[in-house]
Amino acid sequence: MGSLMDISSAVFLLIGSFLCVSGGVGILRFPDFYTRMHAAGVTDTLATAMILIGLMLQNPDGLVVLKLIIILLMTLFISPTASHALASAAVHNDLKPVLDNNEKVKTSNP
Amino acid sequence: MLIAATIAILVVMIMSIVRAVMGPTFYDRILAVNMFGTKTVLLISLLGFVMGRPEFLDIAIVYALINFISVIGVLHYSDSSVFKRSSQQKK
Amino acid sequence: MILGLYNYWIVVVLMMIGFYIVIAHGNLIKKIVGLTIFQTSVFIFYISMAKVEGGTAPILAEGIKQYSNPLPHVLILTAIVVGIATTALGLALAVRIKEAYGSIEEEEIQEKDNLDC
Amino acid sequence: MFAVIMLSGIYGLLSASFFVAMDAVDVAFTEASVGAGISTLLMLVAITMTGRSEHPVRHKPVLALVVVIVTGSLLIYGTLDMPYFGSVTAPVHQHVAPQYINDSMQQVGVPNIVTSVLASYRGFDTFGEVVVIFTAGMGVLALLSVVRRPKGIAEIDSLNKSMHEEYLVLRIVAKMLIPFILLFALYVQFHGDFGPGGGFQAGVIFAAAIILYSMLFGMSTARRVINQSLIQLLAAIGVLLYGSVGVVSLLEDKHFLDYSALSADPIAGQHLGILLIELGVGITVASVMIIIFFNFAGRKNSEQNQESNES
Repeated sequence: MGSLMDISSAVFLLIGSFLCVSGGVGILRFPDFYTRMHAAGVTDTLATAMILIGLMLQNPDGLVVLKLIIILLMTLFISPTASHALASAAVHNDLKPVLDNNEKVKTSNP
Repeated sequence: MLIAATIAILVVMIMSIVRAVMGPTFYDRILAVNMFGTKTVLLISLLGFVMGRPEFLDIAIVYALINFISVIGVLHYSDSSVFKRSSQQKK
Repeated sequence: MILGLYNYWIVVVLMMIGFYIVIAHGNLIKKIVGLTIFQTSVFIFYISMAKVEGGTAPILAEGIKQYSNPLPHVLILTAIVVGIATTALGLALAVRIKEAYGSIEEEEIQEKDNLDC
Repeated sequence: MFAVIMLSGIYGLLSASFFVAMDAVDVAFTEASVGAGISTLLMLVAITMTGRSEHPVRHKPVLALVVVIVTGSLLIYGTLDMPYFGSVTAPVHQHVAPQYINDSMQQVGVPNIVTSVLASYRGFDTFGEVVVIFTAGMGVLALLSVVRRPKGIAEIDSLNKSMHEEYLVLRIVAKMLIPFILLFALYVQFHGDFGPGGGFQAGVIFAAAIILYSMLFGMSTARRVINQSLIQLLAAIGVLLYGSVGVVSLLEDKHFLDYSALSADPIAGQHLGILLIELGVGITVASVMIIIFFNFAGRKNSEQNQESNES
């Protein structure tokens, strides 16, 4: 029983770490703001959820799990909202995505 | 396993700092700061487990809240003039 | 063994970065940023002194013998909040200077003062 | 300059996680709420008021660099005599700290040593700090407060104008979050005896919730909810509450801020005293932070109004 918990928690933590690192690579390598935002979104929600679930399985103790669930809920509320605000602010300020290969659209709109 | 996850998160934090320093546009920087904040939440909860005292998750909650507030504040104050201009244009 | 002192060196480097910003830049807001960096380096200095090898956070719990030193924590805890209050005061002064002189660059302020005399 | 502010925000977050690694959970709590949130916001507001661009440095700062390098190397030379990092025998750990660690459970009866030292052993210091915070708040008030113009139609107009749809999602989420933040601030306030937390942190978190409200729903709405003069009164009340606890213990023929005078049982008296003064600290810190923010933001709004009137 204990080993099952340990293994599943390790699996969750590993998946979470992998998603984290892939998002980090994405935020460095992607060409423009919106694609970077997509990479950050992956790490913010799914990776956080995975790591927190992994931690919950580490220590199935009432209060700790409750606090972890609170953190999980709050990140699931907060980070999409923050991303939404960021994206809408960028759109309203005429920040154009890079559309084709190396063909940048200039911010020519008034 | 906890240590591995901690190291992974540290690596990602360094990556987002690089993005915040390079960041061609202002929004890239905010994005990097936001990501840095969520990673800090994770790092603190992991550190609590690594050091064997998981009572300190309160700090992680505070981080999540404050990070949200600061991102909203940054957007609000950097954009307030621009938002006004766009709304006036609509009228 | 001299590497055991690395925490102080980090503190010194941070402190000197803050110090350099304060004396080399003319922009008042940037000076305030430099001051906060300086301030945080002092915080780090205190907190790193309080760390004891093998100790944990100073909240009493059963089965733990070694705690870190709580006294510097207390000093820094209050210092952080006082620091933000004084930083806010400095920013308020900068805003008023901007209103009075139209600039927050040190040299321009001095030029205006010299003109007035 | 925006990049500077962003990076200083990251710096705050980073130093807070450093504090966690150094076991200073209470300090990390404070730095998290102050360094990452409020100070970044205040600097941003100040920058929007004073202009974003910075003039390039005209003279070469060689002299400054020399001074910095000389001072730095002198300091590093000074560290050579310091005790090693994390050593148990360092002089810092020899004098009062063992006494606090060993005796505080019997004398104060609070598991969190930081709280007991903060509120009980060094209560007088903390009183001084609270007075400093109060004074700084008053200073900002004196420097930046704006005489309020007569309003009426303008206020409702601003309310409607700020209702445009960009903020819709944010507002709904914030409506759900703000009660939770306030509740969490109260938890931090009254749980400070047992875990990390206390008046300073709770005050800052409370103020952060109000600041979030005022950013999303507009300044005038927030001013309607939180009365300006009431907040100023509360800032004073917090300091007075702290002081009056001390005076009560003086009247009971004990030392100033000796809480065992507050109750027949010394431990219960200590608990009551710590609770009261943490409450005073929390009230003062929260209201001073709100005063500071409202005055900065209010000044900015009035500037914009003047500009739009002129143009």
